[in-house]
Amino acid sequence: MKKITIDPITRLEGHGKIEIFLNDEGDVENCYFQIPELRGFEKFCIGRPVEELPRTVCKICGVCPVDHHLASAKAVDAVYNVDPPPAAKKLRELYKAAHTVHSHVAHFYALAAPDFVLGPDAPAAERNVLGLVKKVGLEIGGQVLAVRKAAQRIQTLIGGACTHTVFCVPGGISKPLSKEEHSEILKLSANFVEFARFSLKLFEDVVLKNKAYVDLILSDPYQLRIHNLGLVDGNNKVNFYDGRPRIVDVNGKEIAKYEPRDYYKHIGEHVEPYSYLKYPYLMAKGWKGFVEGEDSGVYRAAPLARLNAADGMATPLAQAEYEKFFSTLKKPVNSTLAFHWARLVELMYACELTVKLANDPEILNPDVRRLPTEKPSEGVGIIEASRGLLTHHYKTDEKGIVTAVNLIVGTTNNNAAITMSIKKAATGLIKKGKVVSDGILNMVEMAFRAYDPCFSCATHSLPGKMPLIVNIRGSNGEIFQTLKRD
Amino acid sequence: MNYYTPFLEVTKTILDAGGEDLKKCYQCGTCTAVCPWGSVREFSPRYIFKLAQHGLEGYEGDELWLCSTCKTCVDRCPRGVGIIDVFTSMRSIIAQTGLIPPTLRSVLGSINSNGNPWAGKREERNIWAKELGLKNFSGETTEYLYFSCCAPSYDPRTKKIAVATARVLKEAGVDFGIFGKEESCCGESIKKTGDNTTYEKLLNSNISLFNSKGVKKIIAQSPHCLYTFRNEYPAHSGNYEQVHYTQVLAELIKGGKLKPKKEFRKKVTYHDPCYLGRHSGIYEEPRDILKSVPGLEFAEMIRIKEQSFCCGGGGARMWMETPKEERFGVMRIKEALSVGANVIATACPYCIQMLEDGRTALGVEDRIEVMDISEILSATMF
Amino acid sequence: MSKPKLAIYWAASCGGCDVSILDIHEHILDVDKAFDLALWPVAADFKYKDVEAMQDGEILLTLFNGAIRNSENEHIAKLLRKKSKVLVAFGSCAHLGGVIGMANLSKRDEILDTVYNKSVSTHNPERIIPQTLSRVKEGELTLPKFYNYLRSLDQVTDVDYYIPGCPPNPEQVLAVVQHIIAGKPLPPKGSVLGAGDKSQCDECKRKKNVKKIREFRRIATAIPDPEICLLEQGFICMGPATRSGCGVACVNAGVPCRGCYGPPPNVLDQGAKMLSAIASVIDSDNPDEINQIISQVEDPVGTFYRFSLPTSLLRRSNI
Amino acid sequence: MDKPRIGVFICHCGTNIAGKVNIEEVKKYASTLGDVVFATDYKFMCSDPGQELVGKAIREHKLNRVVVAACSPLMHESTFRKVCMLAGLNQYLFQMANIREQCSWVTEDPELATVKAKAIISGAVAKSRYLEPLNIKEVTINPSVLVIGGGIAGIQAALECAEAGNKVILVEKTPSIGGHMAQFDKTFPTLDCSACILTPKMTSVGQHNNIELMTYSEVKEVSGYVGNFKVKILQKAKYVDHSKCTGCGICMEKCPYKAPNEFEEGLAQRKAIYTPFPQAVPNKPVIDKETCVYFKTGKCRACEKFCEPKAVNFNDTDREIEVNVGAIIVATGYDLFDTRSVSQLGYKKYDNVYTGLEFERINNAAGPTAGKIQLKDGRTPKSIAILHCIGSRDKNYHEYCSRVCCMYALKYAHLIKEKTESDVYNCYIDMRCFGKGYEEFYHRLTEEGVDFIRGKAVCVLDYNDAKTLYPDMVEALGITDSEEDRKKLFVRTEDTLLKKTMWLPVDMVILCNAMKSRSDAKDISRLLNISIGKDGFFLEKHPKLAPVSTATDGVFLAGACQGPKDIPDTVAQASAAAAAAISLVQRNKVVIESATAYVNEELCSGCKLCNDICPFTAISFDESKNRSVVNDALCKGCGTCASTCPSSAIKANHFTDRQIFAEIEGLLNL
Repeated sequence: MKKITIDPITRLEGHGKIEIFLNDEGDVENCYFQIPELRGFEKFCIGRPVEELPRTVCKICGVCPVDHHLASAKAVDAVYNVDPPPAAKKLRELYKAAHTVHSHVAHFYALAAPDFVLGPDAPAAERNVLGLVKKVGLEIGGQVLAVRKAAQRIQTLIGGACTHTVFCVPGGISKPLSKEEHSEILKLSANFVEFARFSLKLFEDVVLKNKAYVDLILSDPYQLRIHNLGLVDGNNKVNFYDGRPRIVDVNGKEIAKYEPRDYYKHIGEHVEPYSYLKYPYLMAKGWKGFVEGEDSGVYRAAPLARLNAADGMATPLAQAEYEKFFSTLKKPVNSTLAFHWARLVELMYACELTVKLANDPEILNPDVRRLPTEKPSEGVGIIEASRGLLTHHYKTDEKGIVTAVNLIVGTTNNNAAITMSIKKAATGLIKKGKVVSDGILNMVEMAFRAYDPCFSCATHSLPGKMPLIVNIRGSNGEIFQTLKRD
Repeated sequence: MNYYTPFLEVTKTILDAGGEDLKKCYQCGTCTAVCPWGSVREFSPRYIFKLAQHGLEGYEGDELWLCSTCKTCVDRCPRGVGIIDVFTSMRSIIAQTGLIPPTLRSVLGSINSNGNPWAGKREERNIWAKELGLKNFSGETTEYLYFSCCAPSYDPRTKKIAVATARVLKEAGVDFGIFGKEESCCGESIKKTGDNTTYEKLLNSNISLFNSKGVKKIIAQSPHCLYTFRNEYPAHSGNYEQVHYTQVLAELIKGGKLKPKKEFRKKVTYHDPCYLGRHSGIYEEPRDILKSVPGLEFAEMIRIKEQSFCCGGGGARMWMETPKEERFGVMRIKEALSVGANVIATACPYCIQMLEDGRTALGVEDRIEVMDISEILSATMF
Repeated sequence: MSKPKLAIYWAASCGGCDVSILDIHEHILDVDKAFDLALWPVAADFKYKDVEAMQDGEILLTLFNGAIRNSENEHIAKLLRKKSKVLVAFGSCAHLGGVIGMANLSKRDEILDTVYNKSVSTHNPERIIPQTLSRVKEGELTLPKFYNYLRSLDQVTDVDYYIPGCPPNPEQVLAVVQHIIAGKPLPPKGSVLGAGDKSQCDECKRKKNVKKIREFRRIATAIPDPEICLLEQGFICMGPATRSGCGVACVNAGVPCRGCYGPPPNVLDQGAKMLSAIASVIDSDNPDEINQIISQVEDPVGTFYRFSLPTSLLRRSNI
Repeated sequence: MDKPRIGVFICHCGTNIAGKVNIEEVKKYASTLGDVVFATDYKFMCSDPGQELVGKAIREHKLNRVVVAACSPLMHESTFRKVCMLAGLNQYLFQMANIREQCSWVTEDPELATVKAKAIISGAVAKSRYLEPLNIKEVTINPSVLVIGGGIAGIQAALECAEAGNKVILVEKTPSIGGHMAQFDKTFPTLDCSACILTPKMTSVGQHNNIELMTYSEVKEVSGYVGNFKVKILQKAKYVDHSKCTGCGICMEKCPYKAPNEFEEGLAQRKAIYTPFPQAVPNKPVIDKETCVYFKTGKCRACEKFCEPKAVNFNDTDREIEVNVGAIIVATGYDLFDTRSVSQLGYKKYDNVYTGLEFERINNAAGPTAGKIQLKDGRTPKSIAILHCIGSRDKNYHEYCSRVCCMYALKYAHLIKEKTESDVYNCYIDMRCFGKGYEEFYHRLTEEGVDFIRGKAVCVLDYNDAKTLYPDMVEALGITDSEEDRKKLFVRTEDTLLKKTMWLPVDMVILCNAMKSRSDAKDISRLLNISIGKDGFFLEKHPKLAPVSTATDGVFLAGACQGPKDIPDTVAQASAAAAAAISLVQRNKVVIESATAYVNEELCSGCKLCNDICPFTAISFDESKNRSVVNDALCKGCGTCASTCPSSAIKANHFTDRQIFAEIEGLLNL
């Protein structure tokens, strides 16, 4: 038996690693996706005052710290049983919307678009954001950077610091928005919607009008029939900040909609000895391994799953795009590569939401804090991170000192799904020991990049490639072929 | 001709047995001069200490057993000598040789076989509570353990005070239960005899019982039990919240949850038990209770609170013979009579017995009554 | 003429440091112009072998972020040291151990037990714990060894410079990068780059008075006055014992500094220094009252050593 | 700095060190330590030959660091610093390693002591590598002296200083100087009349050109440093202009309102406008605002009407003045133990139970009874018990021996015997008669028929209580119910020599209560940065070698504020304090500590954490530069600020972090 190691493929908490085992015929026997790193937040957050957690757990991920900060803040509100005043809530939501804009733009233009705009077969050295800029024109390239910068700036104005943010405190936020900050936000967000429209147009022109791409999207190696998880509001519309998680099965039927505090009744986590990252699954189905179909316990999170799990979008332009999405691809959509389109639908929503909230006079209300009055005890906070549902669960003693922490973070939701997508891609592409070198690597990579796993965000902005090495080893472990993509 | 020279090995034995403080004594005589025995006979703790400091013979005589552990001397000692501890450690050395007063031997025997010093059967321990319908203590359902002390179980006089207390507590709605035959003597007096082996047996037996039944809070009838729960049990992993019943009742009266109803038209004085007062610092609660009783006229004696005069029943004196003219109880009754009281109230089973004894010895049964605080309260309630 | 080589590496970190390098926005192109990127796993090809094949000292500059949590981290740290002329510990984790250094309060097994056994949502009846070597039916899979204790970069190898912060302020990063690109001389080895030479208080605009603390308060249950020094108000702010450079971001956002920029120059142990300072200004002569006031500090280690536990004087008792 | 060349000198201190520590082994070890180029030992390193040996080695071996392993720095640091200086080495390049107090004296096992000595020397050597030379600093000195307190200690100190030609400011809280001594009748053991020997001194103070007397005044604030103190003094409103007042006394005669007389211990009364006693200095009255009815009702002004020189001024106000002095002598005296807290002794409960000072007034010819020893009802007592050790030598009150009580008890016994026929009982624990002529006085008293009972008196009962509680005793002692007997007091004690419990039926009881520290001692200690011992009295710098100095340079102690003292000791100490102050202020210049702290401007962020923690108020804040500043002259180098400064911007010279960490590492590096 041969073993192919893709090590490292970058990481979530550390480096991701793929091991592909080939059977004696040279076909893919099995595939393992490993996360070799652990930092232990669940342990060392114990003993800390709970209000310090939002600014501590954001260090789980420097790419989506905002999501951790907000999920944590909501958990802490729940621990103290305090509801922030409207202005605080709206500013948190605005902050989150701006972050989504920033994150989705970065992912689409830096990661996804080069594959489509330049083509999967384009020379690797060009298949990056710089190549993209060359192809679509400097002006647009500049706009991409400008929107990302603007979204980042909006976050800094609201939250004080942009990467590891600190502004959420129990029952609200630490500072009201000043008039000057507000007018800057209005200016910064002015062309967001226009930019989202442009991005969708670009996707339509480049991808949807290209049959080869549509075929690729619908091709078998990129299909994965598993369930969907996403946060929805009272009208079952996609919501990033508030609401209840909804689970919709492979056929588009609702399995459950739960209160955040009941999350553990619906989501379980499975442990494998070869990865430090756990495998969440649906409690209703149980852990049945890496299998597809109605009985599978595996689900997906993030844009595609969110759209599948919802009945629509809460803003008009996004709703129109939502309808277009599902009229083109039948609901529920099981194609992994459709994530990119779904992400752009969400980008529109995030842009509309940013503008809407930025124009809401309430956000200038200086009353941004309710002091907790009740004894702290236990709370769960859930939000949608760009990369999937984020669940933070804290318990404290009477003084608000943390006694237990449980976390199910964005990309973790997709751990099993990613494993399966990679296996599918590999199985479809490696036959009889024949290895198509660069092609395989990029195809395999496309399979998990679609999930926007945390470890891939913001990459490719420099001349460079996805770091993939595939070692094909003999059964005694010696490398007899090394594939590098460079 | 006797030739004296210090025999410091003996001294060291005493120090090792817990009498460390012996070294601090500078022979001022305060202890002797404040000792209640000084009112009836010559007795100089200071002199015993001097002998012990030198390890000389004489300290181990009968006088060693006089101390009633009333603590007056300890509180007044300018050198801070724990005089009771020194006496106890000297007694324990004697106890090891078996040379303890004969009356105490039968007490220790009873403790060993029955778990109480009164030679009563273990099965009859909760006989006093038979008709009261009290519930058995269980940590899950009951807040307080009521610890009645051994005396009420086997002594007809003190039985009444346990009954009175239990009735009043019940009336006030206090959630409490009792153990009955499983529990043993708290061990306070036994420790003072110096028999540490027996004492530790009692202590461990009670602590394992309490812990297994989930005891958290104890209401003690006797200040001696209270003292032991408070000062001795914690070091042996017996950690409970302990209160004296007068504290509970005073609190209930203060909070309006208990109201003495009937008038009690008598002139009452109050005798501070040493173990409630000096040993535990509880002076006001019993007085507060008495002052809340309608119709009751309260009068203080001369020696009160910190200066209170011992009844003579502590330090295992309860089981030793004292000549009639030397009984402290007699003197205390006289003092009560001098302020015109027709009731002397107190809050300790030992004091009750010693004062009753004093009353009889003086033949003044018609002039003065001895009553426990709980009995007075009970009389105004039922 | 070939360009000098630049390497950027992440060990046990969150990626925030890399984001802060990206957050120099358009200036990233200057970096591209000036350097050949030898290694940047977050953004570019990553080849252990290529690095191993390089000559010692071939890389001019390595910005190393993240702490040393496992065997792989340590291996790469040593490898990069050998291959780099200048090795920079970049960000709190590499510099001091970082937030994740608080994990040193627990042993390895306790951490694993919490994550894989005690979590309410985890169903692990066989009590499976990830292993460095595990057998699956197709063969063997390996994972790096998760160490008992986390270490900073300079605890495993020699470090030339430090750039502090969690994450480092992009403007400060840019200034350092431009300084290097311009070929200006670097300060003595061991210096901290990309930060100020004083404590946070120097840049803090809040009004400061003589400090006398009678009560410690928590942001959870009190709202600080926005104009006055937080410490004076009883909110423990690590600003006085923290190097300047971030622009007092947290304090300006209305919450106390937690010390990610590490100790100011000359300070050996950030937490100990702050403890010592706070102990000095407790406004009481009465030991009982002092104890009562001090007991209001609920989480001393998490407060004073949020970012620097592994490199503090306390660390020795751990090993 | 050159490469360190360290010399290590190990002292035997006779057998003090060598008896425990293996010197040879330690010396061998020391010579192996890095940078040590010379190591030797000597019997007494502090002796002349020892010092020469060090000096010679510095020159011969070109040593630039010197470590002497001997006793404590307090003992001999200055000795060896001088040796270094003479040998041309900056004195701050010297380091002491204490292997006596910290090692040989406290470690029992010789082997362990040797190991410990090595560790201590290793630490000192490691630290010495980082020692830096420091410059010697001098400041000029203000020649004036402030004396706080106008009792005999303050009077003596003020006169000594004034006689030496220095200007003295004497501040006294009450309207007159004189203190407790003015209240005494006779003084033991010579039985001099207290007033006769005190009043001339008081007058001298009042008239001395060099003494500025500020009565009815209090020190409010002290800043500055040795040689240059700034003192704020509050002069309370006297309502009498002393520059106009002639002291005729008519005002006091005419004043209709009275208050208890403090000087008479409340046994008599005084007027609202008063001088405390006839010989008061200044002998001019003040108005007690609390008692004066004018201040309450706006009516009366009798004193004003009768005052011819128009000295009464109801508009007078408190004033604060500032003075500059070079040295301060604290002579604030003592309070007496409040005997009410020993309730069983019957003070204030029964008549005829008096404190020592009350009896002093009763016995004083100028006192309320004109010196006649009498009972409350005017009878002459037939028996008196004097009870020793009231509130002293007692864990429940004060553990210390009050030192003067035995002697004043004997004095009372003598005076009683001299003036009456009364029996006198002294209940004592130990007689402590240690001073010159004291034992002889005790001897004399035993011959005067005073009865001594060795045993502490534990309670005092009156007739009624005794009769109730101990009827047998009352009867046995032959006490009748005659009017006279019914006024008896009963004192109980054990005669420990007889092993008998005693009852003493007496007419009067005198409680010899302890001297204790003044109730405002804490305020004074804060004002002057001087320490208080656990007995409550001010702490001298060293009990033997610096008994009048304090931890604050330039502040000296005189009299009972430092501990219970009799008059001869007080006067002696006051003279010593004066001498110390004079020798300081007449030096013109004083060398101040160079091992001080300084703020590194480059690093200070202006957080102000250090601003209020300096025990010597040496730190101020420079708003313009936004940084803190240490005043060199005030700084004592204690290091509090250096350890406070959260950004290590404050460096304590001679105790830098680098030096201390090197020392710790050296200690651990065995």
